[in-house]
Amino acid sequence: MSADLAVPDLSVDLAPNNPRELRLANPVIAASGCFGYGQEYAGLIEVSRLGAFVSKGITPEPRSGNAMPRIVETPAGMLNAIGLQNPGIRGFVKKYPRLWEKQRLTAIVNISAETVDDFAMMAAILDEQPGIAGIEVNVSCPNINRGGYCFGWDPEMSADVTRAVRAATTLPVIVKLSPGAEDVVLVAQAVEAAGADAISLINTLVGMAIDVRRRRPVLGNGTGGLSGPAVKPVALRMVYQVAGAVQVPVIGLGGILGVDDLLEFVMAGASAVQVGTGIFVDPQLPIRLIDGLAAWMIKEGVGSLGEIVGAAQPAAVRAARGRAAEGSG
Amino acid sequence: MSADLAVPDLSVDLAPNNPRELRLANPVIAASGCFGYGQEYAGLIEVSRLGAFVSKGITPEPRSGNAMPRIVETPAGMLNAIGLQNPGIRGFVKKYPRLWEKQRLTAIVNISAETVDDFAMMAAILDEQPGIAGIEVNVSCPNINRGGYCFGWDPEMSADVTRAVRAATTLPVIVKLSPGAEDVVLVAQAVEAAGADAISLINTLVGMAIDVRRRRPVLGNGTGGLSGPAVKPVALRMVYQVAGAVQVPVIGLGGILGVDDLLEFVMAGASAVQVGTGIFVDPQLPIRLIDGLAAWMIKEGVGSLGEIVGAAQPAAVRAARGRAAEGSG
Amino acid sequence: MATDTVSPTLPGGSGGSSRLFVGQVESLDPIMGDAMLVSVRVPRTVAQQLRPGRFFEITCRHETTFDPLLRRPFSVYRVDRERGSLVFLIRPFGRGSGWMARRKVGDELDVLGPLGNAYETSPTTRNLVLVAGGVGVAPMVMMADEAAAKGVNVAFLMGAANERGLLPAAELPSSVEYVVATDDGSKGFHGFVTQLARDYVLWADQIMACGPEPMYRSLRDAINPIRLNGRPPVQVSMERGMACGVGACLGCVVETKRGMRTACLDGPVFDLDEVLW
Amino acid sequence: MATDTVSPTLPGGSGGSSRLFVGQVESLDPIMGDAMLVSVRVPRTVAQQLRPGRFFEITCRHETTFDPLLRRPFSVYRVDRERGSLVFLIRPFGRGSGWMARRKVGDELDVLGPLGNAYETSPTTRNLVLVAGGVGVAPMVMMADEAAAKGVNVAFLMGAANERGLLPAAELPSSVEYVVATDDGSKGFHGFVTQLARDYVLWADQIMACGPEPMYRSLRDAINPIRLNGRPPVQVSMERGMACGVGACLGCVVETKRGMRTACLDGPVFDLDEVLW
Ligand SMILES: Cc1cc2nc3c(=O)[nH]c(=O)nc-3n(C[C@H](O)[C@H](O)[C@H](O)COP(=O)(O)OP(=O)(O)OC[C@H]3O[C@@H](n4cnc5c(N)ncnc54)[C@H](O)[C@@H]3O)c2cc1C
Ligand SMILES: Cc1cc2nc3c(=O)[nH]c(=O)nc-3n(C[C@H](O)[C@H](O)[C@H](O)COP(=O)(O)OP(=O)(O)OC[C@H]3O[C@@H](n4cnc5c(N)ncnc54)[C@H](O)[C@@H]3O)c2cc1C
Ligand SMILES: Cc1cc2nc3c(=O)[nH]c(=O)nc-3n(C[C@H](O)[C@H](O)[C@H](O)COP(=O)(O)O)c2cc1C
Ligand SMILES: Cc1cc2nc3c(=O)[nH]c(=O)nc-3n(C[C@H](O)[C@H](O)[C@H](O)COP(=O)(O)O)c2cc1C
Ligand code: FES
Ligand code: FES
Repeated sequence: MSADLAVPDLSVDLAPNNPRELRLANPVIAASGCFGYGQEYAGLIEVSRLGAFVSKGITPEPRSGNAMPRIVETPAGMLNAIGLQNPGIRGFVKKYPRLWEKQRLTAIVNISAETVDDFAMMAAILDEQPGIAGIEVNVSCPNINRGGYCFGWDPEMSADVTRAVRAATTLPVIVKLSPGAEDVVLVAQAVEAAGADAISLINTLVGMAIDVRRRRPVLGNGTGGLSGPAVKPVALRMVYQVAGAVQVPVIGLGGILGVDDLLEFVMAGASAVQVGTGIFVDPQLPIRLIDGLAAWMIKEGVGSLGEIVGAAQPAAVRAARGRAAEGSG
Repeated sequence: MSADLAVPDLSVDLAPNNPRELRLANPVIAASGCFGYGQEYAGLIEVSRLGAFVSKGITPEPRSGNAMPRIVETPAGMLNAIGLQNPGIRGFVKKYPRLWEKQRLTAIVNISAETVDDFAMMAAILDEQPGIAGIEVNVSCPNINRGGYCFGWDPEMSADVTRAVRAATTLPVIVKLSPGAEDVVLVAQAVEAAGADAISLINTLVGMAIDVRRRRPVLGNGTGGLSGPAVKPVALRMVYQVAGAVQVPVIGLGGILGVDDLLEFVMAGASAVQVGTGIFVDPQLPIRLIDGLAAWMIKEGVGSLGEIVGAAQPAAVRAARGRAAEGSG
Repeated sequence: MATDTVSPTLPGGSGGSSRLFVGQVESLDPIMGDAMLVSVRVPRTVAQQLRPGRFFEITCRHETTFDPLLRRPFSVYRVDRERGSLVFLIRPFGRGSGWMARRKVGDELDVLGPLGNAYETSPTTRNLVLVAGGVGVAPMVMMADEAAAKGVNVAFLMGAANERGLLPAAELPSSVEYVVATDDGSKGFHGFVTQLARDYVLWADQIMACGPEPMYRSLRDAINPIRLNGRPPVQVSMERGMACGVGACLGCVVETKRGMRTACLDGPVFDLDEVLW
Repeated sequence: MATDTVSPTLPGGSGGSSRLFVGQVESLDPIMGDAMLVSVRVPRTVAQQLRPGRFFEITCRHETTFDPLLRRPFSVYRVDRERGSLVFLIRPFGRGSGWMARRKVGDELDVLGPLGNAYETSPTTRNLVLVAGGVGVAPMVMMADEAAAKGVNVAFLMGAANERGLLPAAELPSSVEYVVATDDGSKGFHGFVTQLARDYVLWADQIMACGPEPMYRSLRDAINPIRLNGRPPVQVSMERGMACGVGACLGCVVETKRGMRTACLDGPVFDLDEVLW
């Protein structure tokens, strides 16, 4: 953007109700599972420029993940069935929190578990760690084969997890919703009531690909999570619905590959966005988005992000969201 | 395909439990809303070669549909919010049944209503008409703004509709499932128990696009139904799940644009497929699929479709589906 | 109105004459600033029966990608009925039109058409006024060629943002009266082309227009005060996002006094007075 | 093993040296039947530090389409460190490789790399055996160039379905001993290249291979009976579908004796004896 123009205010607080705050310099966040532990892309982009990044999903115990193949390309998207390969919460805390603190990164830890107690246990461990700006609670693990029924499909179960995590830590808590829920709005309202500081959506849609030559599913896990531009229309719709029904900040994601995509999510009601698959396609994407958003705001004479959050919502909702967004910088 | 080889058996009966049968010469069906009333593409392809076609959704009363724009392109897909523009059941029966009988077309009528009684009322009217091979019950109208809650999301409500339609007609009844249901398998099992002769899936996913310049939703209706290659992974997964859980024939659709896509659905457990958006992209697609499937079967030495229905399913399921498929030709 | 909403297969509609075929790009020539004239070799039968206003839906991507998915409708700028070739005027403002403008000589195109109805000149018409806005000039040029050849007197009114956006006079038959307007006054009348139309209303037996929808509204407002009970009749081509192009999806409707009509099958050409704005 | 599953940033891994850049296609030459040698102009720094076995992820679509979405990994066939150019050997069997093979001179490519680790020649190695299967020949050719230049004795064993699929001998340094095998016996040894490898086991100080996974299994079965406690060591390049290419997505793992390892960052080159087959 041209230097002679005032740089607009891109900052946002994603936990306005939490004294610890979750203030980001800009609304662009790298999504969980797509940015490793903040180290892998360090040689390619200035990680410190990101509003924040979310770690790979951490589980109570170490996991070696699913059988290969774990990814397969689909039209304008991809399916993944990584299976939450990670060192487990204890292996994780040994290595990354202090490293992140040293690197001065705004890091959010994505946690995933199969019982409410395990969620709480991990939150308690993270609460004492340095270098962690917030927790993202993954209530949807579509490609983990345990019973298959998903916390995130049920408002009560999602609220239980949120309440337990909320009780276990004073860190900002983001609850990441599953698009598999019958009515994502009910889940959103339930987790808001249960103390979520912010809500992020969407996680992947459960999908499948079949190898016609071998006459069997392509992925080792059978099914996988669909992401990328293909899912953007579904993600936008859900963000639009949820942003119209809750007061806490909403973080939108699903298929963002350019500034226009980011603006669609913001106008749908998102106070910030995450990018996942898009980073694989273009490692520079987060930087392009930050600079492109600033340039667009200057061109359009938009001084702060809050002015356009929910711009595509009905007037009534817009007013409410507008306040929420302004409240969050 | 080369003439010197035996033409494989592509025929299939999609209502093996119904004395009236729903026997198609091949498993390729034009999907509802994408093939009008069987007339619009007559100049471009030999409609009589299709296994069957499904009419635009018919409602109890005439509808003039949603405000424009009604369609918008998305990555590898499209959103539509037509709003069930149609002449209503009475206007419909005046014109098409006799025409179809004259044209010797295998026509399936897609019906859509907002009360169980209206579904039954339309089924009763169609029962007396000539030229109709079957009824497809659309229990999901994602882009009709009436309360928004959808028959197809609830197993009981879907079963009620199925039972009422079943009672009102002896015609083969296909129930078309909504991908919005939390667990599509429960809905499938409920409608099978309620007397559905076959199950088709998926209908469109509810999505949205926002016009960044105008800062408002692109579609006149706000949200729309997502279709095309983008949704194929989700459709395949649902077909795979449903085919593994019911005995009635499953008709798979969602993003089919080529023979490999068709084979993926068949191997996932579909006894037949429908093509919608793909016809807009290539009006010759249904013919390409029929000829391409026959050519593939000859190349692979597959004599009848039943041999590969559910080929990608676990062995146990495969055996069961295999029987069902053979039973249906 | 509601029972009226099923599109009948009209004569001139895509029912009979349209087809799928492969066209081959034979030349590309820049025109009107950033626009491009793309000449495509097509079956002679397609060229021979073609009438101005009808359009073709072209797949604007390589066969190995699914994005952008849908065909793009393009009307015809000029036709060579003997050689069997069509010239499309492409303004590369998006993905499909951009793809078209990037073609190379010899490339093959997946084409569906001709689709839709056409502008209709009545046998009694002596004086014809054509009003073109921007890239909408395409079917107006084809109509000017046809009318001039029949000895009809043609006044061709063209509007553009600036001089660069105007059609070069040499593109029109010499017998045609060519009058231009630019939004910035860089050439011709300083203002909207629809203002120019006023002076021709009483002279004209028929008016035909092609351009963006706002142009039609301003045309209506400019000339209706002068028109006497719907004379002269005005035909306009409605632009709509399209999927099927044959009247099957009902995605491209235009609301008219006689109910919902499809732009692709019943249209794209409508009577100005029939459309509900 | 499980706590072992986080990929450390290894030296030679993409951590430090890799970058995003625009490469320009400078020539395309058919080779080995349906394959294509695509020469790409790149920043000299990229060419200078490049080592055999490392690869680049290239966006194989026009920027205006999202399909196919993911980059495709391609290893390097030959490098010109002075001019700053890389030659890729592309077998057009799918959408991405097909797109690459359709490029024209002057086209720009969106390239990420170099990525992954490299084949390592030990300083003490005098006799090096390279085993190539099909398009896997690419990094073996670069290694042959490098080793021959260092005065190492190289035996280059290549297998293909038939004669057309073989690398022309002229592509290799004259000092290299080139032995071929074809599945159909149309040239050289009639059978798998892995059988040929047997005769070189005792001569070799190191063996390096690149080809499809079944080739590695058959190589193992062919030579292990002759190898003495893991001598000579064997390095193989593992092919995996990839998304990120930098160790972030964990989509490309290889199961090894030391746990899950990523093919893109810890690999693609692994010790044959480390991989769990
Ligand atoms: C009957 C008819 C005749 C036409 N003739 C010509 C012609 O001769 N020359 C020519 O250059 N163009 C013509 N067009 C327009 C053309 O079909 C494309 O719509 C236009 O080129 C934009 O498509 P695109 O893929 O380039 O842009 P896209 O990348 O598809 O779209 C760019 C932006 O514009 C919006 N948009 C694009 N097209 C439409 C639309 N039709 N309706 C609403 N929003 C839209 C998109 O949503 C997007 O936001 C005609 C259209 C019709 C209906
Ligand atoms: C480290 C590395 C180096 C490589 N070097 C070369 C090289 O030098 N030259 C070369 O031609 N190719 C090379 N490849 C392979 C290349 O990256 C592509 O995978 C290959 O060209 C096929 O991609 P495509 O887009 O053409 O096929 P697609 O259209 O993507 O796929 C065609 C079919 O093959 C399947 N498929 C494609 N790629 C893979 C995969 N990697 N794993 C599993 N299934 C797959 C697809 O699922 C699909 O069914 C290399 C791969 C790796 C990992
Ligand atoms: C390879 C991969 C791994 C992922 N792992 C996780 C994870 O561990 N936890 C989580 O909450 N989401 C995970 N996701 C989902 C993404 O964070 C994101 O919600 C989804 O991909 C949609 O965004 P996108 O379209 O920008 O990728 C993963 C996605 C991908 C593609
Ligand atoms: C323009 C359009 C109109 C549709 N109308 C109907 C309808 O009236 N009734 C119905 O059950 N499904 C309708 N559908 C859904 C399709 O029948 C099909 O379920 C869906 O598009 C997925 O298949 P596809 O990806 O092959 O298009 C419509 C789809 C489109 C694109
Ligand atoms: S585009 Fe006109 S009806 Fe489909
Ligand atoms: S491709 Fe190797 S980890 Fe992402």
